Amino acid sequence: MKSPFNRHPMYVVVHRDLKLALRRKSDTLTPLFFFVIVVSLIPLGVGAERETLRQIAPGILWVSALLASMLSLNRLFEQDHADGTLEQMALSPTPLSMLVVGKVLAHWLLSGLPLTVIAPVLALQFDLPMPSLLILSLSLAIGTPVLSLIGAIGAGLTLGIRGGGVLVAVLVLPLYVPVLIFGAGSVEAIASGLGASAHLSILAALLVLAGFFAPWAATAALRVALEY
Amino acid sequence: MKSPFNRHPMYVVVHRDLKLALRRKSDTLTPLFFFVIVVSLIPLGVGAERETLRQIAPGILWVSALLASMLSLNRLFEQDHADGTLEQMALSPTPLSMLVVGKVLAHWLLSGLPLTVIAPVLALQFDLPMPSLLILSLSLAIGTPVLSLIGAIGAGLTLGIRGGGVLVAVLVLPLYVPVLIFGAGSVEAIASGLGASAHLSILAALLVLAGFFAPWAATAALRVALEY
Amino acid sequence: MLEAINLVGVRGERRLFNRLSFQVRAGECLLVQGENGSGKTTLLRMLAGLTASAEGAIRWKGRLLDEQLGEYQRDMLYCGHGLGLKEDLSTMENLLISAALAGISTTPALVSDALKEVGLAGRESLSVRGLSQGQKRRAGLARLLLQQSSLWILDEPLTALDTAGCQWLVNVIDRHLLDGGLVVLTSHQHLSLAGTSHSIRMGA
Amino acid sequence: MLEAINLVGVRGERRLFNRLSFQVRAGECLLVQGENGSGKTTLLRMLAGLTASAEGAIRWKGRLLDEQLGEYQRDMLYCGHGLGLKEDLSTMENLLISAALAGISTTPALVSDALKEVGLAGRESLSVRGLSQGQKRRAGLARLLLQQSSLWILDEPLTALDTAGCQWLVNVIDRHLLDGGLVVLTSHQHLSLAGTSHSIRMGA
Amino acid sequence: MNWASPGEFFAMGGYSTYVWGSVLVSAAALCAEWLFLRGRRKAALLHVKREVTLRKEHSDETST
Amino acid sequence: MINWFKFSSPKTFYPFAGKLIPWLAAMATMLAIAGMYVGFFVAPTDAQQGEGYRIIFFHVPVSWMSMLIYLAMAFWAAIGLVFNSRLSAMMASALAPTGAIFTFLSLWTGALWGKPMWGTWWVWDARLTSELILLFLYIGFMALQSAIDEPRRADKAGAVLALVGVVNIPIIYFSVQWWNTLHQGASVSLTKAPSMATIMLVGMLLMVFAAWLYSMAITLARVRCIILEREHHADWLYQLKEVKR
Ligand code: HEM
Ligand SMILES: Nc1ncnc2c1ncn2[C@@H]1O[C@H](COP(=O)(O)OP(=O)(O)OP(=O)(O)O)[C@@H](O)[C@H]1O
Ligand SMILES: Nc1ncnc2c1ncn2[C@@H]1O[C@H](COP(=O)(O)OP(=O)(O)OP(=O)(O)O)[C@@H](O)[C@H]1O
Ligand SMILES: [Mg+2]
Ligand SMILES: [Mg+2]
Repeated sequence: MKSPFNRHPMYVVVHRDLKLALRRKSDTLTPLFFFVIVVSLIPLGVGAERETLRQIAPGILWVSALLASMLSLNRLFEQDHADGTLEQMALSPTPLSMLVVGKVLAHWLLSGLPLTVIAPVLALQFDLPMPSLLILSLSLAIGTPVLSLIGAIGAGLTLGIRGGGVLVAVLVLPLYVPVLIFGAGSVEAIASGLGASAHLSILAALLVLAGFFAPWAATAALRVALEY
Repeated sequence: MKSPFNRHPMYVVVHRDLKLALRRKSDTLTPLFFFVIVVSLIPLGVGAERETLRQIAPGILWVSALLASMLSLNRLFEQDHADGTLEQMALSPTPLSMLVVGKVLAHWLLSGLPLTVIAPVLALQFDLPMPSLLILSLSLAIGTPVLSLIGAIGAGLTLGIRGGGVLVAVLVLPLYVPVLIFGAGSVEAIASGLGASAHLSILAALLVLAGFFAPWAATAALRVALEY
Repeated sequence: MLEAINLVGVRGERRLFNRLSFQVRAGECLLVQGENGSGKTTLLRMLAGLTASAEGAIRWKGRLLDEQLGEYQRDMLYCGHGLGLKEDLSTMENLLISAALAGISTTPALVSDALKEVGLAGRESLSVRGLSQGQKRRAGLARLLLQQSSLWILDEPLTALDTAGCQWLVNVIDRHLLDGGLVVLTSHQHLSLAGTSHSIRMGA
Repeated sequence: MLEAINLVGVRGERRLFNRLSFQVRAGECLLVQGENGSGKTTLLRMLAGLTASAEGAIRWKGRLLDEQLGEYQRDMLYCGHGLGLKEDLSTMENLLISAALAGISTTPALVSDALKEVGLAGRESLSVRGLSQGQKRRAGLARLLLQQSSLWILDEPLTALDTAGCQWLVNVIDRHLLDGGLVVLTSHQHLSLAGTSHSIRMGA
Repeated sequence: MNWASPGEFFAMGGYSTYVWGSVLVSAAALCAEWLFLRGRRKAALLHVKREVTLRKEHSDETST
Repeated sequence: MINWFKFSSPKTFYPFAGKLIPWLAAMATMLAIAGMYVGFFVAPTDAQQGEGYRIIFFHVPVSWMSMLIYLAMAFWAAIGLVFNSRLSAMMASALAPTGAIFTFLSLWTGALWGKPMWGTWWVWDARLTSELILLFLYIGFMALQSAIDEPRRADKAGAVLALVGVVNIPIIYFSVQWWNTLHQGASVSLTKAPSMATIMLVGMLLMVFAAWLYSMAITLARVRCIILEREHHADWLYQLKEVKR
């Protein structure tokens, strides 16, 4: 058995979380499935006018992605907190923030990545043209990691708090809004003939910003949660 | 302390479910909060064009209501199943289907009713005119009980099955579609100058139908789940 | 040497202990005793660096914990009420992961030996969910054998262990003390250690 | 009277016990002993009606369990490894809810008295997360005082309790036996009950 | 002075809803904040006073 | 030199704040009266907006305060987190409700201004949206703190959130420059001459200072409240005359 266990602890965390998710298949599929459902229901409710559908498609896809990512947040640290693994992670000689990055990465691989992959397929029902599809995938690929990163802060802050489920939404959604605006905006921009590169570079800037600060904030939140 | 335990068993079920929900305020607020967020996020994603917003408003509001109602389904029987209350209910001299009606009623009071009340306020963001607001409330008032009733069947069927969360969505959503179409349709009809009464009467017919058959089907599903 | 100076434990508005000081030298065991809720776990979590003390300081090998957190965490092993085992994974997987997180390289063969020693031979690939309560505890304690830490902080390690299990643990601790290790320990049961042990009573 | 006839405990491919039979009469205590993983918890869960036995039968007051599940569940109280307390809720809320689910009407005053007796006075409104391990166990055991069940099935109830707590539990069990109650119990620690008690050894 | 009559002042050149709506709601919100805070302070003081009497009773008990 | 450490203990801070509050409140009232006098009776009618522009005397002060209070809150929260000082954390908690109220008022007065000027109550433009986010951040901060029973944990968790939310403030402020929006740009800046009539500016600044002093007064009052709530077991409280009475 070639073991991956002498690798870097961050790798171990990602590997473990993926393995656990695959053991419980429903957990893995929930965000993806939720995404597909929401996106497919909306044309039914809104009516089938092609022009309208095409116009609202980026917004709908992005909002659904955001909700799907958020709904899987409460499972990010909860389990580890309950069974004492979080303590072990905090006591590991590897800095906790590195391990947090590992957990965020795993969360993204299980929620953001599948959405990014499936989104263009779903977008076909909205009759989006090719360049829009491309930009949609690209914006999701850059934007969903930001969602996971910001989400980790919310999940850390609400860890082990009464009513954490709603609270995490209250805390995290305002911070998601810029991602939503620039993500959906990029697709709209390309559709209306303007270039999407301005929007995409802002998204990328958000990613860099979140990549720097979110692990730190989430780690601080986790340490606070562990202390009490 | 005046105890409600000498009243009709159905009343007791409703009362207990409401009390349990109020204990955990977050549980009570989740569907409502989810609804508010989804409805407010969509204009951010879709862009601010007034005409488009007004056009998609009924569909968006209805899809969000449907999702909010569905997301609270998995808690309908799960807790009772886990702690053995469901067994006791099955063994009660009152017919199980009556108690199921009680549980569905409680679910509606906690999910459908708040949505119906808050929806017109949210619809203001979309600049809907007065008659549309009225029909929206009316259609939600008739339609959301149907969602709870149909949901109970799905919740019963997936009880105690691993990965029930996704499964319940797969089972229930196809059945929700007619409600969505006629619910959103009624508002669109009034907005485009046609009367909404045809749509609303179909919704009412769905309610009667579901009111007759859903408790029976849900009870059968529960008995199956209890057997194993 | 582990040294605690004037530690203060506060939870909510309750002051659990006040100005607590002690020293644990190499080869010594400190037994923390006290009633339920007297603050033993709180103290042990402070020593592990999980909770901060309102006042006072903790020194390890003469230096403050905060100055050497990474090193200290390599030297120290904390085993609390939560076992840190994932129910969905097998014992083998769990131990390999926790060793990796602790920055220690192991092989499945070594883990297998440790599991054999704690009496879980033949259950390496069973998922932890299937283990009995005592077997879970034993799997958690197998970390003592895998990680070469010099300071052990054990919060009620005897919980759920049967008589043979308790005896085994006592022997392991004695061996560790003989090797110059340090142990801080709580227990409501009586422990007959061969090595040097002091005890402090909380909440007295 | 509780009667077990030819019970068989199988987990995975492992046969934990085979054709186990015994009787517990009113006022008697059955002590189930055995090593870690010998099948004590499995047996107790069978008696509580949570797991089915592959063969054999369990009778309560002469009738099969399956025929009278509702009644039996009203007569019986099971206290397992999991305490059934929600960490987010206060002890008071937890006990009120578990009583309501057991179909028993209580008042906050009664619960408060019970909490006082188990040594949690003044902690009624603290959320269970804030309690120490032993205090959690005590909060779980407060159910013994609130629910007037005649059969108690207790899986390692002494876990995490301090000496005073153990003594208190022994007294409560003795009182229950004197009142004509029945107790089935596991423990790795020694229990000095005054009442009649038999014991069986698992895995022997 | 801008206004010929009080009526003109209150009419605000046709913008009365908007201007007075802003003024009144702002004033109301700040007053409400102040009132809530007074209530909170009263409750807090009551709590402290109760603690004082409790302590007094306690010390009386132990001294006798 | 003032001994700052002395004032950072609740015991000395409590009476000190008590003495300050009446003065601050009185000055706030006077400034507000003066500001409203200037705003309604001295400042002339606007050429384009008619009398409707007078909302400016409320909208701008509350909008500025909403952002400023957030910065102050984040500052105290950071001090509380780094130096573990209780009083700073209390300051942060005390600022949040006032900030939320000012944010709400900014949205409210803005909406009431928007209807006559833009023809709509609300648009999803950058300034308006980011101000709404600010309201959600305040609400989130308060919700988080009230969901946590342990005061110290509430302080620390709140501090992390407050610091994360600081990114929103520059977004609000510069949104009108970064995106072309309906909302108008800053007309007051330190570097350039103000682009509005001097007398309007005077009225507006009077109202700004009134709002500033009001915020200080009510925050200090709330800090005193929080001290009473959190330290209700501390001996020094029992010597206070409002407790003895
Ligand atoms: C809900 C809607 C609105 C919101 C949330 C809002 C928000 C803000 C904020 C945060 C500021 C302070 C930032 C700064 O000074 O640059 C501000 C200033 C200002 N707003 Fe608004 N605003 C709204 C609507 C309006 C409308 C409809 C108008 C007028 C047509 C308006 C006119 C102004 C003016 C003149 C300033 C002062 C700018 C300066 O002098 O620096 N606002 N607003
Ligand atoms: N918010 C709070 N307010 C008041 N008391 C609290 C709060 N949180 C925790 N406590 C108390 O702090 C103590 C924590 O004790 P700790 O867990 O350290 O006990 P212990 O000695 O390990 O007990 P055990 O033997 O039961 O494990 C308990 O008495 C608990 O009730
Ligand atoms: N799938 C499986 N395959 C093989 N063995 C299993 C499986 N699932 C559980 N077991 C074994 O079944 C036994 C369950 O024992 P049980 O929990 O009843 O023990 P116990 O007597 O309560 O022990 P303890 O004193 O540790 O609580 C354990 O030995 C466990 O390893
Ligand atoms: Mg403890
Ligand atoms: Mg067991």
